This record gives sequence, structure tokens and C-alpha cells, in this order.
Amino acid sequence: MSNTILRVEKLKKSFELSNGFFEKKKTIQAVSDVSFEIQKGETFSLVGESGCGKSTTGRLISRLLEPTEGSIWIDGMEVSNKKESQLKQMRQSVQMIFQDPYASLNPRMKVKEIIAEPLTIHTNLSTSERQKKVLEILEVVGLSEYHSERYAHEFSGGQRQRIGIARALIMKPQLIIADEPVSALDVSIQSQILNLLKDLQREYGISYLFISHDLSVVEHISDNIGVMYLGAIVESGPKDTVFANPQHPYTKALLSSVPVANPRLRKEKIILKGDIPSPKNPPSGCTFHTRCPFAMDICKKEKPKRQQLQEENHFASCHLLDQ
Amino acid sequence: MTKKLLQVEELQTEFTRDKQKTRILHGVNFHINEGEVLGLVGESGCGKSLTSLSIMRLFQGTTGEITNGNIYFNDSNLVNLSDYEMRKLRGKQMAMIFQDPMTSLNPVMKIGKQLTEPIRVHLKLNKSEAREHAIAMLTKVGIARPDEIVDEYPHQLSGGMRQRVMIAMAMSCNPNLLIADEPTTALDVTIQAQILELMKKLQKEEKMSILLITHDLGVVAEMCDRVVVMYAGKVVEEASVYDLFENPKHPYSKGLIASVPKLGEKKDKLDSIKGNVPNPSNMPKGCKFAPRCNMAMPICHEQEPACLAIENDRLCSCWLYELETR
Amino acid sequence: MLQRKGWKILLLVVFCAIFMVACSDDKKETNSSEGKGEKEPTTEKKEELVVAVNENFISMDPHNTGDTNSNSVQSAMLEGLLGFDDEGQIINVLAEDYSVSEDALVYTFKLHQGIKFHDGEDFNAEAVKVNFERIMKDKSLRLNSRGFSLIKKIETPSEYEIKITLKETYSPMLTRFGVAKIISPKSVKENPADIPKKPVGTGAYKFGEWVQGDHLTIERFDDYWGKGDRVKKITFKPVPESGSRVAMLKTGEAGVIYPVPSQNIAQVEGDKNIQVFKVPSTIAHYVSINTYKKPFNDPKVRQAFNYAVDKDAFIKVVNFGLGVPLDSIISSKTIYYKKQEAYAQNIEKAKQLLKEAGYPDGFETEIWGNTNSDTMKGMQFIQQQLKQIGVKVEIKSMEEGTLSDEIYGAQTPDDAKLQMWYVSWSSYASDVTNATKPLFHSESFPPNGANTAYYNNKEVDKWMDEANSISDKAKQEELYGKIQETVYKDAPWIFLGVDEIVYGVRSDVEGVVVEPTGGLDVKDANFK
Amino acid sequence: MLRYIIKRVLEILPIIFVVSILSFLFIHFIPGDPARLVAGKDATLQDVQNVREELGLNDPIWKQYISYMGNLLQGNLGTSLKTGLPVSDMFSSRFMPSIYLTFFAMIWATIIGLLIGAISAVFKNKWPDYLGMVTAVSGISLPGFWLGLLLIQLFSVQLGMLPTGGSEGFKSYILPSLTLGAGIMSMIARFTRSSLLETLQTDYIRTGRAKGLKESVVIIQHALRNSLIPVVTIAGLQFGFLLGGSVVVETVFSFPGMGRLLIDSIAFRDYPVIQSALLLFAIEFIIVNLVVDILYSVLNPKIQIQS
Amino acid sequence: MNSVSIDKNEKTVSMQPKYSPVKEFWKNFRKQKVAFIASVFVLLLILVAILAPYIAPFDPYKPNYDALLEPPSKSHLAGTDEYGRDILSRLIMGTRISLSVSFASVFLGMILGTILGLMSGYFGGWLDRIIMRSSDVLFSFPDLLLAIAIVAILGPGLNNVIIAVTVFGIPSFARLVRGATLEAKENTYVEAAKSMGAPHRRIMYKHIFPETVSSLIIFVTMRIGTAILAASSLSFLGLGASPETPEWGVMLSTGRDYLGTASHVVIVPGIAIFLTVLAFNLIGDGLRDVLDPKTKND
Repeated sequence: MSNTILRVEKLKKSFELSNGFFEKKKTIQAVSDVSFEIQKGETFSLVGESGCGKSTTGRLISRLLEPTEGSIWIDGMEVSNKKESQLKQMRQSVQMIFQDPYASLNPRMKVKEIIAEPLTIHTNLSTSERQKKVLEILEVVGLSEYHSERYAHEFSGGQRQRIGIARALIMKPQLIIADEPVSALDVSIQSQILNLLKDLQREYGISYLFISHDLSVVEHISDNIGVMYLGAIVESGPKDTVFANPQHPYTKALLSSVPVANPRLRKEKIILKGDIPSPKNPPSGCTFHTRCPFAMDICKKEKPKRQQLQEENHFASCHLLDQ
Repeated sequence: MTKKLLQVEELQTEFTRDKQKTRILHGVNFHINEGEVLGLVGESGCGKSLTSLSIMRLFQGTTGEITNGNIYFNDSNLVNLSDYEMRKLRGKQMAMIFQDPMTSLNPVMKIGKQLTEPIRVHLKLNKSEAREHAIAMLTKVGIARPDEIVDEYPHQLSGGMRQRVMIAMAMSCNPNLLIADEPTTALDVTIQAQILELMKKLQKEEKMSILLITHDLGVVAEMCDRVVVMYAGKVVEEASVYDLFENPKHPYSKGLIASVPKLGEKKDKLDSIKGNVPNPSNMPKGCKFAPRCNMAMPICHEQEPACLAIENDRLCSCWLYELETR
Repeated sequence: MLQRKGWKILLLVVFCAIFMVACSDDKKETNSSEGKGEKEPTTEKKEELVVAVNENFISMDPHNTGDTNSNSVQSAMLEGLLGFDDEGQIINVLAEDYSVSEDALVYTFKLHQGIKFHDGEDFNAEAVKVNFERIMKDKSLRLNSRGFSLIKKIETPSEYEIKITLKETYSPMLTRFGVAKIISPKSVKENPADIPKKPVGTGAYKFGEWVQGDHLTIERFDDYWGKGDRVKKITFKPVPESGSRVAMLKTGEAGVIYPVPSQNIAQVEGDKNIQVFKVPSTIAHYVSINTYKKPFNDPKVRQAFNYAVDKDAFIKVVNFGLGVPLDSIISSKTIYYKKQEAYAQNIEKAKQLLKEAGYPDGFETEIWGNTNSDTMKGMQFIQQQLKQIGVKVEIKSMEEGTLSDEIYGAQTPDDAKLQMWYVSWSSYASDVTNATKPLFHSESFPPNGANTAYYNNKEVDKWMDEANSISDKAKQEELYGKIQETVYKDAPWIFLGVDEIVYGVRSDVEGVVVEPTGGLDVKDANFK
Repeated sequence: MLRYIIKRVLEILPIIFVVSILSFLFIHFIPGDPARLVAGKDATLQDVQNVREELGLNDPIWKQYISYMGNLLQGNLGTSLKTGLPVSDMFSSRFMPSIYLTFFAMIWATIIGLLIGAISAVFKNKWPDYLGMVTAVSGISLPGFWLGLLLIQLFSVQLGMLPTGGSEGFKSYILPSLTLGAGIMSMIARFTRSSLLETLQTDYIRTGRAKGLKESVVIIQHALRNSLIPVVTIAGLQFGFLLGGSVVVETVFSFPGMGRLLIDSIAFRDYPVIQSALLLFAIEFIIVNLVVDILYSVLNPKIQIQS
Repeated sequence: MNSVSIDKNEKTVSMQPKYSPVKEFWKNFRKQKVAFIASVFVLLLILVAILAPYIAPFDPYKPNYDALLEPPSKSHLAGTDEYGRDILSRLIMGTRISLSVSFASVFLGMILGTILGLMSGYFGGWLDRIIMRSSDVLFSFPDLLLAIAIVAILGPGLNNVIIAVTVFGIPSFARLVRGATLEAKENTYVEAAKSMGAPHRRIMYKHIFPETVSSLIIFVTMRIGTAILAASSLSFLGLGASPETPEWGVMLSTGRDYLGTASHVVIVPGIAIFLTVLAFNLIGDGLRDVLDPKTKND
């Protein structure tokens, strides 16, 4: 168990919306049921479409948001019930990388300041010591001293994302939460960053919580994956198992929807009907039943339970599995 | 055998800022046949969207202008048409859909009104006829309750529905050419699959040509007959979709295809193209791809290669082949 | 969706409605103003006189009026037992005759008979009694505190005779009987709330309409008991902007304007259609100096100030050359006025006096005043003048309410922060008591009166008290002569000037008079 | 819709309540004793105290407030300390002229402002734009009272075309509303311009052009309405500015309106009048903003008013 | 670290001169010709304000009762006023007063408003509600009345004018900064800082406040114009500077009686106010074009 860097159990998050004084409050279930764990040095990916709660999950784990229910253990320590002042340790060992390399770097700070910010917050290092560390880490992510004196917006997307990675790396974290780190990048740059992330993992033994909507990217980088739909993980397991043998109809549809970059492999797709329901009023029972091609009566009424499948660590929540 | 519907020749487009002209398109050449889906791929900033805007001549409110080249569409040269003639074409013979269906519809105008606008202008139908036509179009693009949707506002629809409305609007006057600029980029995968399916179906039914602009090679592979690859304001390669994916010629195309992670493909490391896309105001000399090219030769940094036919229906703009064919 | 459209229409309708109301209203008014006939030259005799004044009318309640303009309007409609002539001296009006007892406590009036109020009520002793009792009872009325609270009893020996007994002597009482206009007893009893809005009196004109802030109209009362021919209708308009008033007179839009702003006199004086009248007033301008405080407790300092200020320059710079120097403690129009030898400007002498007082290099002080542009101008003038003798004056112009709080907030002379106050004072020409006692009597220190100079001279106090307790005019004159002499020498003020009132009248208008108090008398106004 | 309005009005009530308390405190906080001002400079202490007693100024402040509010709820605004007239009477002849004045100012400012703004945006960086913007910037840079004085000098005194003041007839509204509206006109012009420029950059405008619509149709039907949304908000907010500005303008033009009454009453510490006038101003401001909100929802379908 | 695919593509960066925000701003601002001229004008005004006692041709306080209300002439370029004082000299001295009053009140208002706005926008919740509701209430009183009330309470004088103008500027600043804060708060780098455990103070100071600066600069410039107008309006109503002060509003106010007879007394200071406010507004406009990303369109 000591090998587990992150464990999340029955995580829930609801937001309250109110339009004014006299309106009734509405609740949005952004995350309704998420449980998974990540081993040291491994990558776990959360994959799903917009509004499925994958980013919210990432923010909950990094404690940018307060979980409504459930627990989060990081390196054996429960952090979900701690106050911000008690999170100093966790703030150092868990770092984040964000989707938009344009918005996640303060345009008014020089690169060296950006990268050194965690050091400024958490350590008492002198300027020169910080500078030294910054230069080291720049080297690691493939930038040079020369870049450190410049502002982030002078760089291209790929370089910026490197800066973001350098910032996450400087505290030598155990876990990096990467929220769509490559989806804003062009393909040729995307592959550079993916390679860098993999190299860093190998070098430093970092674990990643990788959040993405892109199944191809996820397949490339992950060890384990969790597929989310409307706030819940509907299927999870080792990457190979899930990709080769998806059990949940949503996973199947998702996999089939991905356009394949090979004209010879054009195939009949499972086209889901309709749109993703709004989390403001999620469907009853299995939240997927409105779009599921195999929906049965029971799906409308009962929430399916999470089930262990044949292969190790492969879970799914679907009534079909009971048949 | 097949008739060319649109032919773009040496298209050059420039923007002016602070009295300085920046050329974004450096002579773009390609054509679209009737009933064909042509993919225009490239990374951000390569000028693919600007190519489409140049074809539609949608430069109002910007400083963009076409400074050279010809665009032949149904035998008329769009570059020479008056604004009035151009307006007659737009929405009628050439229609366009855009990347973001959220912002492409007017938020304060009912769907019906927005849909009937081109119908009334181009087909000269009266109000109720236009409305009926609009409802028919909505049905055609697979929108449930079309007669209610026409009286709703865009924000009441989901992203997928909005893109369907955009498609209905584009298709309403039965255009010969549909320019789809990243039509599914803003959509989720499952919705993207729906929209692509719809476009395929409509293309077959209406026998129109589509110019599909995208950065997603997967979408290209799924949709297109032929592909044009652009880099830094120029076409670097043109080939049938099969040829391109199986045997890309230009080093850029090669790199691009290799760097995409593909489902089911197990690779520890992805191939990638080093460096970054050059800044349009600061283009490298010679072949614009040379600084990033693994196979660059001295000449590549000096002189720009011409676009040459290297096989049947294949064009490539690279010194590797130019030297070969010589 | 229909709902949305419905709303648009509703909004539109509301907008249009407001527009139409606005426009229709305007049209009506425009028509009526065009119909006034002033603009179209007609040979017929004009029937409406427009009088433009500088300020809004405050109230039409004659027992509660403090402002000149309201008073002017009232005096055309309402009459008192007594009244004032053009020089401001007391004459009989509704009273045929009157007498005052030796001890100055009992006033007996014989009334005119056969006079009717505008509402048809008879004028008689009972009516007077009702009026006076109203004033006695309601302490919030201005006149209550001015004499009427001293009334012990009112008797009506016959229908046209009334006898009033005071608790203590109060020499301005006669003036008060002139000020206290008599209104119909019916309105006092039945409609007291209407008195400030539409008074009913016995005067030559009866109330027409009053659109607050815009105009007030009075109409000729054809059953008036008095003599004379007069114009049918008079409209008073408050026009505070000076330039506008002048423009109205020039175009004939107004037949009378009052006052003519001094800086504009030149513009109208040459006009043959316009007559400009200048009338000396009872309005005295002065700077009261806190004699209780150092360095002003030394009369030399105060005299030095008086020598430092050039009164002629004051009149030229601040008053546009209008007015006369204040050469006593009261204006020349006030009864018992006695001219003193004025302090002529003499910088050397002033400096000498300061030196004698121990301030060879002057000192710093401050002057207070309200935010009127005239006051501010006057204060600046004082500042400039005193600078010549090395006294640095800081100007503090305060908003009226704040100012009165600062001045009257001081409960004892020790509390007073006041050093100098630029102010003016006016009282009825017939009422010398009010022109002296509140200003110089030691009982009148703020907050109990306006003796802001904290002038304290037991002898002067005694003279004033004596004059107040008798009805012998010759003796009074003597006493007031001594008072003027003593106080003027003591210089508790910087004596500046007495205003001249200027009013403009179109040449075809006659019978318009301004009294020294500043009241405009239009009851005999007519077109030639 | 009706429910929405009722709801909004209900929301207004507590604000009005707070405003009433604040304005009450505010006027009693200003130094100055109305009793002294009523009684006059020469009054003795006893006189002043009598007046104070008679006017109810000796009661504790909370008691005065309660009695004021009690009267208010019965529709009685109280009696002026200065004139002894009912406050409602004093308002009745001044309220509508003020409303017309602000209304005329608002209307011309909106129409001209929109026009200038739209022309400037359409001809961006060409001479109509420069001209329009110079007008607009000048409009907000002119001191209102100065402009008023100059207008009087020119149109009334020199040319004799228009009356210098008063509220008689439409003509007398022209100069004051011109003066009052100048600032707002400029604001609206500038906001319209920038808002329209922003709108013209949007995707849906491009869509409109791609449909083959005429440029005029694109601008008028698609762009203008969208750019009106922020303009309406600004115009609403500026209304408060108008109310404040009317104080100065009414003084300059000796216009018999609420603003001048308020100034006069403040000078005299006429508590009931100040209190009621402030309340009226606040209510006016709130109502205008309510109207703006409704207008906003008419213009912007995204703001759905639930019925 | 050989395994990391290093890419030091320095060329794309190094070809450009080193970026500096100040230089960039200067480069763009110089292109705003009108604003540039306006700022030269304002700089001149500031210079005049500093040197006022040395360049004023006459003593601005010294009366001359023999030369009242003289029209502009060779000796008195802008004529004399109702005490025969030289209007030009008063105008020059007035520059000092008008500028310092408006600068002081705007900067005070900015500091207080910014603190309130930052807190309101950043923390949200009840604090936000209280701050915003109070500013609503302030807004629902016509601002000039507020200023009148404050001056009435505090008494007249320039310092109190500054306080009054400050107070009625606070809500506007608070709103502006709150808006900018809400926007800046949405930036991912704020979230990034939070995820690193940065304390609120650091986030507000380092990440959010700088984002509000450009809108603040624009607003401050415009606000200075408004403050000049407000201060002179107060003076016009007799509630501002003491009457002998050569403050522009006072000059206008005392001069208005002579509009018909000696119009230069009113026109000259009016033009001074107008031009100064105009200049600040033009600078504000120019700054907006340079600093505000929303209006930047190529």
C-alpha cells in the first residue's frame, strides 16, 4: 500500500447556483462518484467529454476546490479534511500543469520568476540559490538560461508548456496533476511535450494524474485510465484492458467515435444519439441511459453498481454486466 | 474526367498593421473537384483559415486583402468580382461554416430569423415560405422539433445542435461548395462523430464539394478524398488521402503524421518535429520548413522549392524531390 | 414569445405617453405665453403686469414671512392695521386711528368700517382678534416671537375698536402692527392649512394662482375699499439669474424687475423704454468683530481696521458704485438716525493704532461669511484692505446652515470661535429697536441674539432699555443719539456701506415703489 | 414578467428603507439648526427654542424618523420647515419639469450618442470617426455650468432666441437639456463606438457576411442590437449622473426643478423637504435601473425573465 | 538528461530585441498622436504648476481697483478680474491648485477604492456583498450632492474638497477594480499560484493587482478630468476653495456675474478647465487603445 501515492474515495462535489434573493437554489453535481488510486511512478488518466467532471476532480485533488464528500489520501495522508494552513506539505509534493499555456503563466512575470514561484512560497532560499535551481530545471525541460530573463508571452505554446512543467517540477513533486496539458498544442508540439512528460516520469519517478479528452493521447501516456461520464467514473482499469476490451457502452462509443488517422481504417461508428445531459438535472438511474443504445428499463430507475470485472483492477458500472 | 469547381492560383493575402504589410499567404495553389471533399490541413498559423476567408473574400472590418493570385469558381475569377457580385455568391453557391458554433450565431436573434436570412436574400422566398424552408432544412440536419427550434435563441441549444443549425444555414441555398473551417474542433468526440456523419451524408445526398479545413489528421482521414497540406502560408503537399497517409512525401507531412498518437498503436515515444512554427512577420529564408527539417540540405536554407508534381495527382514542394525529378 | 413582443409594445407606449404628456403640456404653456400679448404690440391697454424678482417666494402666510419677496406679493393682497409709507414710516391703513398709553403698554385702535375680505367676510375687531390670537398661540410663527408673545390681553370694546395690552414694554410693537397683515377670520378658522398657499385679505388684489418655483399671480379685487386705478392682473416670477431678469425687462417680457443686478445697470440705463430707480435702503453691510477676544478687545485694533478700509472703494468694487458709506450704526433711513463722523481711510493712522495696541507687524485672523457670491466678494475686499496694514485674513465662507451653527452654537462668549463676520442687517425703518438691541445689547450675545461682536457696554444697555420702556419720541431720539455716538466710536464693527436698491420699470408702467426695507409695492401699479 | 417586476419591487423596498435611514441620518449629521434659520438672526434663545418645540425638532432622532416614516406610509411627506407648505405641494410643481428635463436630456443624448457612436465605429479611423470622437470627448470635458452660461450668453442674451430659464414652454427646456445631456451623449457615443467595434469583430458578424447579407443589414440588424446591450447599462448608470448634474444645471438656468429645490432646502436645513427629495431621487434612480434591467432583458434573450 | 528531447530553438526568440513592457508601451503610445500631444500639454501644465510663482507675470492676489474688469490687452494678456487682478497670473497659479486637488483626490480615491475592490472581488461572499451594496447606495445619491453634503459637514476649504471628491470616487474605483479582479481571478495562473500554496496576500499583490493596473491607469487619467470638473462645480456652488484662491472653478464662479459685461472673466478659466479635462480624457482614450486588450484590433 505504501506504493500508492494518491487514493481517492467516493469523491463528490456539488455547486450551488442561485440567481437572486428569492430564487430557489439549484445544485449542480459536478462530481458524484469518483474513486481511484495511483501508484508511485505511474500515470492515471481521467478521460471524458466536456462537463464530465474530470477537471473538477483534478481541482478537488489539488484542493483548489473543497470536496463535498469523500476522501483523498496523498502519500498516505488524508488531505480532504485539512485546512489550507495544514496543506503546506501537500502543496509541495503535488503540483499542477494546466491546459492553456497562455493563461497559466502570469504575463507580467519573467520566466525565472514564474518558475521560482514555488520556491519563493515554500523556501527561504536566496535569490542566487533560486536562480541556480531555476537554471537547472530549465535545462531539464529543454530550455536554456537565455529564456529565463524573458516574459512568457514571448514564447510559443510548446515552450510555454515547458515553462509550466519546469514550474511544476522545481519542487521535485511526487504527483503532478496535468489538466489537458497538450490539448491546446499543435500535433507536432504535442508530441514533444508528451515525450518530455514521459521522460521526466522515468527520470524522477513522478506520478501523473493526466486529465484529457483525447483518447489517443491518453492511450499513449497512461498506465491506468478512468472513463468519466456526468461526474462519475463509469469504467476504469489498466489502459490495455480498457482499450482492448471496453465493457461500458459509453467507453465503447467513445473509442469508436475517435477519428482514426488512417483512411483505410474508416469503419462504422457507434454514433450516440443526442447531447450530453446537463449536470444541472442529470437523468435518473444510470446517467447514461438517455444516450445508451442498449438502455433497458432498469437503467432509468437504478444506478448501476461498480463491479470488478474479470481482469485485475478493471471496474465498470453498468446494468448490462449483470445480464 | 472531373470538373474543377474551384481553382486557387498563387493566392497571396496580406494584412496591414501600422502601415506595415505582413504576408500570410505566400502563393497558395490547389483546386477542388466537383463532388469532392478536399482536406486542408496544417498547424495553427499556417494560413488555412485565411485561405478560406480569401476565397469568400470576407475581409470587412480587417485590413486583409488579396494582393495576388486568382480564384476561379465556376469559371469566374472571384478576385475580380465586385462586392455586389461576391455577395450574390456568398451563401448561395459558396457557403461556410465556422469553428465555434457558440459564437457564430447571433445571440440575440432567433434561430428562424438567422436561418431565413440567406433564404430570403438568395432564393427570394417570402417570409412564410422561407420559414417553411428553414424548418425543412432543420429536419434535414437531424434536429428534433424543428418548428419549435426556429423560435428559440442560440443559447437555448447545445453545441452540437448549434453546429447543425450552422450546417442547415449553409446548406439552405443548396451551395456547390461548402467551406467548413474546423467544423468539429470545438465539439466533444461523440458529438464530433455525429456532425461528421451528418456532413458525410449531406455531401453524398447533395453531391456538393466540401473544403474541409482542419488540424485533426483523424478527421481528414475519415472524411476527405484528397488532402492539401499547408505550412507557413504555402501548400507543401497535395495528395489523395490514401497516398498521403500511407506514403507522405514532404518531410513536414511525414513528421505530422508520425507525431499523432494513434489508437491501438503502441509506441513508447512519439516522433515529433523539432522547433516551432515560424512567425509570419519573420519568415526564414528559403524553404520555410528547413529550420525544423531533419533532412534539410544547404539549398533548403537558401532557396524556396517549387511545387512539383511527383506522381499522378500528387504535388510536393521540397528540394528532395525537385532534385530527384530533375 | 408573444409576451416579449407585448413588452416591447408596452414600453413603447409608455415612452410615447410620457412624450405626449410632455409635449402637450408644453404646447399649452407655449400657447398661453404667446397669448400674453406683450410680444405683439397692441394699442389696447395691457391688462397684465409681469414682475420678475430674484428669488422664490417662500410662504404666503403673512404671520410667518421673513423674506422680502413674499412680503412684496403679500402687501398687494393683504393689509395690516397700520402700514408704511414710501420712507418706511408708520401710517394708518385698516386702522382709522390709534393711541399708545404713556407706559407704552396699551395700544388702542379704531378701525375703518365697511371693509370686506376677498371672501366676503366683514372686517371688524373680531377679525383682528382672531388674527392676533392665531399669532399668539402658534409659537412657530415668525411674528409670535416678534412682539405678539408679549400680548397680555385683547379686548374689543366695540365692533370697530380693539385694545391690546402688553405684558412688558416693547417699542417696535407699532411696527409689528404694521407687519401683521390681517387675513380673513374664516380662513384662519376653517382652512389654516391653506394660509401659506392662498391668503385671503382685504387688499387691492386677491390671490390668483401659485405654481411653486415658477410664478404667482394676483388679480385685481374690484370691491377694494381703497382708492385708485390699477392693472387687472399681476404675475410675479422668480428669476434668480441676473442676466435673465435684465433680458426680460429689455424685451418687455417683464414690466418690472427687482432688483436690477448692479453690474447690469449700465446695460439698461440708456434704454428709453426703461426707467431705473435707485432707492437707499435700510440694509447695512458691516463686519462684526468679536470684541471679547484678543486682539479685538482693544478698541484701537478695531478702529485701525475701520481706518484701513476704504469705504468708497468698497462701494465701487463690491457694490458697483451703488450705495453710501455706513456713517452710523444704523442706516440713514432708520428713524432716529444720527450721522457720525465716518472713519475715512487712513493707512498710516491705522498702522499707528495697531502699533499702539501692540501689533506693529499685524497678525493673522479669519473672517466668516456665507457662500453668496456678493459676500465672498466683500470678504475678499476686506482681506485685501487689511493686508495693507499687515493683517492676514483667512476667508472662511460657509454654507448658511453651517455658519449659523458655528455662530449660534457658542453658548457663552468664551466658546465663541468667531473672529470676524461679514454680514448685513436690515430692519424696518420705523423700528430702531430691532436695528440696535439684537446687535449691541449685552443680553443679545449668541445664541440669544445677533450681538456677534459681543459688544458689552452697560451704559448703552441702559439707554436701550430706557428707550424701550417709554413712548416719548423726543426722549427716545435723544437716547438713540447717544447710543449711536458711543457705539460708533467703540467700533465693534468695520462699518462698510448701506445698499441702494435698484429696480427697473418699463416706461409705460407707473405706481411701482420700493420701500427702504426692500419691499416692492405694486398695489397701485398701472399702465400709462 | 409581472412576477419579475413584483419581485424586483420587493427587492427595492429594503434598499429604499436603507436609503431613507441614511438620508435621515445624513441630513441630521450636517451641522445647522433649522429652528435658528426659521427664527431668524435676531431671534432670542427662547424664540429659537419655541420654534424648535413647535416643529418637533426636540424629539430624539429615532422618534423623528419614526414619525416621518409613519407619515410617509400614509402618503404624507411632511410640511416644510421653511415655508410651512406641505412638501408634496412643493414637489408637485417641480417634479414634472425636472422629469421632463432629464427625459429630454436623456433622449437627445441617446439618439445623438448612438448615431455618433455608430458612425464612428463604421468609419473607424476615418474622418467621421475623428470628428465624432472629438465631439464626444469635448462633451465630457466641458464643465456643465460653463457650457450653460455660454449657451445662455449666446442664445438668450446675444441672439435672444431662447429663454434663459424657467420651465415655461418647450423652448425653455432646450438649453438646460442640451447642457445636461452633453456629458451623457458623449458617454453613449463612446460606448456605442467601442461596443460596436467589438461586436463587428465577432464570429456571428462574419457568419452574417458569409450568408451574403448586405453590409448595412449586417451592421443594423446584427451588430447594433448586440452592441446596445452594454450601452443600455451605461445609460442607466449615467442617469444618476443626470440627477446630480441637474442640480447644477437647474441652478444655472434658474430652472424650477427638484435639484434646485434640494439645494435651497439644504441651505435652509429644511429637513422634511431634503429627506423626501433624497428619497425621491433614490427611488427615481432605482426605478430607472429597473427599467434598464427590463430593457436589458428585452434586448438580450439570454437574460430570461421567468414568468 | 540526454533522453529529453531538447530543443533550444533560440532563433525564433533571439531575433527580436529584448522585450520590455515599458518600451513596448512607449512604442505603442507614441503612435497615439492625439494622446501624445495631449500628454505633452499635460506635462507643460505640470511644469507651469511647478514653476507658477516664477512665471506668473503679476502677483495673482494683488488687487488694482483702478483696473477693474479690463479686457485682454498687452499688459494683461487675459485681462483683469473684478478686483483688477491679472487673470493670466491667477490662471497660472490655479494650475497648481487644480492639478494638485484633482491628483490628490483621485489618488486617494484610487488607493481606497482599489483596496476595497480587490478584497471585494477576491474574497467574494458577504464582504463583497457589503462593499457592493454600500457602493450601490452611494451611487443612488447623485454624486454631487454627496460632495455637497461632505463639504457641508466638514466645512469649506480645499482639503475638504479633496476629501469630498475622494469619497465620491471610491465606489467607482472599487467597482472597476472589483470587475478587473473578478476577471483576473479567472486566469489560470491565479489557480496555479493557489495550487502552489501561495497565500492570499501574495496572490492579490503579485497576480491580481497587476492585472487591474492597466484599467486603473486608464480610469485614473479620465478620473482626473472628472475630479477637476467636480472640484470646480463645488467651487461654482460656493463650497470649494476660499474665494480669493485662484482656483479655476472659483474664478468661474465669481466671474459669472460679469458674463454679460466682461465675458473674458468667465471664458478664460472655462477654457482652461475645458482644455485640461479634454487633455486628460484624450490621454485616457489613447491609453485605452494601448493598454486595453479588448479594444486592440488589428
